[in-house]
Amino acid sequence: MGTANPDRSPAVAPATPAELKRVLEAVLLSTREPLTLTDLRKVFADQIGPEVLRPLLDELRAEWAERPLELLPVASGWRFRTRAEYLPYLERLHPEKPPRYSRAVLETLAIIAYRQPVTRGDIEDIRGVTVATQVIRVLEERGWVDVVGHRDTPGRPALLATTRKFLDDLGLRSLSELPALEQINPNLEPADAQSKTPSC
Amino acid sequence: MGTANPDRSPAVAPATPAELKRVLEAVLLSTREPLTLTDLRKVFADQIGPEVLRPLLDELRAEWAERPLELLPVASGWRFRTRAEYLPYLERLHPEKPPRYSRAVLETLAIIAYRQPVTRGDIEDIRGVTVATQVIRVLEERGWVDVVGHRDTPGRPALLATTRKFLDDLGLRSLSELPALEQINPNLEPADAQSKTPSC
Amino acid sequence: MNIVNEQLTVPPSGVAAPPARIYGEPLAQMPHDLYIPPDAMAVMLDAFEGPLDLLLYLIRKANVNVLDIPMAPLTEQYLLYVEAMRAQNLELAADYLVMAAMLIEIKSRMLLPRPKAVAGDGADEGDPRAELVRRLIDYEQMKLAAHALDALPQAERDFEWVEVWVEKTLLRRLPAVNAVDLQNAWRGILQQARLHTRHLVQREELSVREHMGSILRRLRAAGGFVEFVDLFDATLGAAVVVVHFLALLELAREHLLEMTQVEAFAPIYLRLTDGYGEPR
Repeated sequence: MGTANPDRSPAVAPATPAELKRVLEAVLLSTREPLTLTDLRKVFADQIGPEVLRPLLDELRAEWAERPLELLPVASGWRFRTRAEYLPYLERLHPEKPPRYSRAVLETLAIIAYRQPVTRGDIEDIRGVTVATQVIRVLEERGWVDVVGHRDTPGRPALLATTRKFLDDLGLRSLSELPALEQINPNLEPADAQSKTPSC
Repeated sequence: MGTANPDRSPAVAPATPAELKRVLEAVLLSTREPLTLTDLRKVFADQIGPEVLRPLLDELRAEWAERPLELLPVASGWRFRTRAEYLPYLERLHPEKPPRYSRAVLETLAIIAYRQPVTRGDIEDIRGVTVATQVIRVLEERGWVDVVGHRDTPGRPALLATTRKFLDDLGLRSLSELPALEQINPNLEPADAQSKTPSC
Repeated sequence: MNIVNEQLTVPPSGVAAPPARIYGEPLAQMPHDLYIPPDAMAVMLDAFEGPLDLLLYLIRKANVNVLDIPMAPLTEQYLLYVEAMRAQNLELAADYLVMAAMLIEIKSRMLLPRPKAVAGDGADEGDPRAELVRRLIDYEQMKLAAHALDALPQAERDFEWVEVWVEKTLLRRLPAVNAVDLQNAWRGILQQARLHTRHLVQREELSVREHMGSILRRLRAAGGFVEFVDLFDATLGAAVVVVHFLALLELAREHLLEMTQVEAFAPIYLRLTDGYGEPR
């Protein structure tokens, strides 16, 4: 009894690429979560393949290039976001300050992001100070960090790693898109000053 | 803080109407609540008056006329809404349990389908209970049942039959594709008991 | 007490050390002098993320090569800071004291004659500062990475995810029905009414009933009056025509339509008995 409910499913999928694109646009603008290609195929009852959807997403992204939103592929899928330049206007509506993290939180996050999976002990070794429970909790509550296992050492400390939401919230598709680590020049001074400052 | 934190308080408002419109669009697309003209003035630090904003909102609305969202002035302000025609696609992402017809509606429909054309009196005879007007109306509004004539008896009761849409919606090419009822008859009672219980 | 600074700053030229390039953070406003008013120390404690951070600050400020740290002045300067901190906040000083002990140990090992490199092992692994240097570089890398992360556009802080209002009630959700539902409904009726055999309906009969409906609709659409031959479409095949004819007879039997013929071989006309037609 296949097409038993046409009122809710008028057509499995629109006929033309232009209409398909409009549906993609409507769906991507209207959902809370990023949508994967699998989700988007579901929108068309699995009748439209990724080889059709992928180029349409790219076209849609290009169509929005000059507009106030951007369509972004993040770790968990495709999603529209407001371009950063419009935030100041939005903030006038909601003047509460966005969360700013302390250096302790940011450094802990960086260590987890770049060295994951790490234990709290690892983080303390690198930072040279005790890591307050509160610092980890802030990151866990934001949904950016979670426990992915336990190291098989005495005490079985929890191994921390970043989540998909962390990537999503920073607009990244994968960890490989994190900013490259600075290669620390052991010679700390500016190049021109170097000759003048022999070591003692 | 480089690219990430663009200047938090840029110009109070953009200089051109086109840019003003883009800001309105960004703000209206990014907020969950309807925005009043007062809200929208706040976006521009109260430097742009309603006599400028109103026409821009109308222009914005016109720009979206052919697109999958519509900009609506609702009681509490302006807001974008996904057009109804895209809801079936969205629904495929998060399917909800479809509602069910009551037993009265289903039995009435079954009688009309199998015994058509029938009058309401016929249906009441078969079901043994009065058929509420509401029940017939539900089926008529769905476009599944209509009046095909009147029986030439006192009161000239309407004769009901199923429609083409009924067949389409159930995925049937003709009524003869409905399950034949003699197939279910043996199920009503154990086969061995059948001979002992002639019809009443 | 500039002497301390000058001991570390190389060369001790009297030229003010370049402002510490501590990533434009509050550290830039750090007093250049080590004699810090006690209340300013509390601010400093917040400014440093730990002993490694403090060491990096001192090294940066002195503008020396991290691979060749002058241990004596560094340790001395570090201890001055720690002493000041200790007066203010014993608890926090614990991490710093561990580092102080490490610095003193390195310094004393530096005073000992360096063991000759073992044959076949030319590496300078004997440098007691190696481990400290590794940690400083590791930490600084993560400190910079933290900055880079913070510079990325961040959801809620730098942009909003878009989620347009969806009014679900715009979609009229109609119940789904399929043929099996109807069959079950019929079964229910039968069970209730015990109409076991009287209401047997067969496929052939259903076909007739379908045609009955379509003939009635046809008549109504035609204003209640149609010529007999117009009702039949021979191209549909004999079986359909026969069913159609049976439907016609059944309708006549149920007095739903009348067939009239003025005389033999004259056209036969069908008329709805209820007199309703469209248009009326």
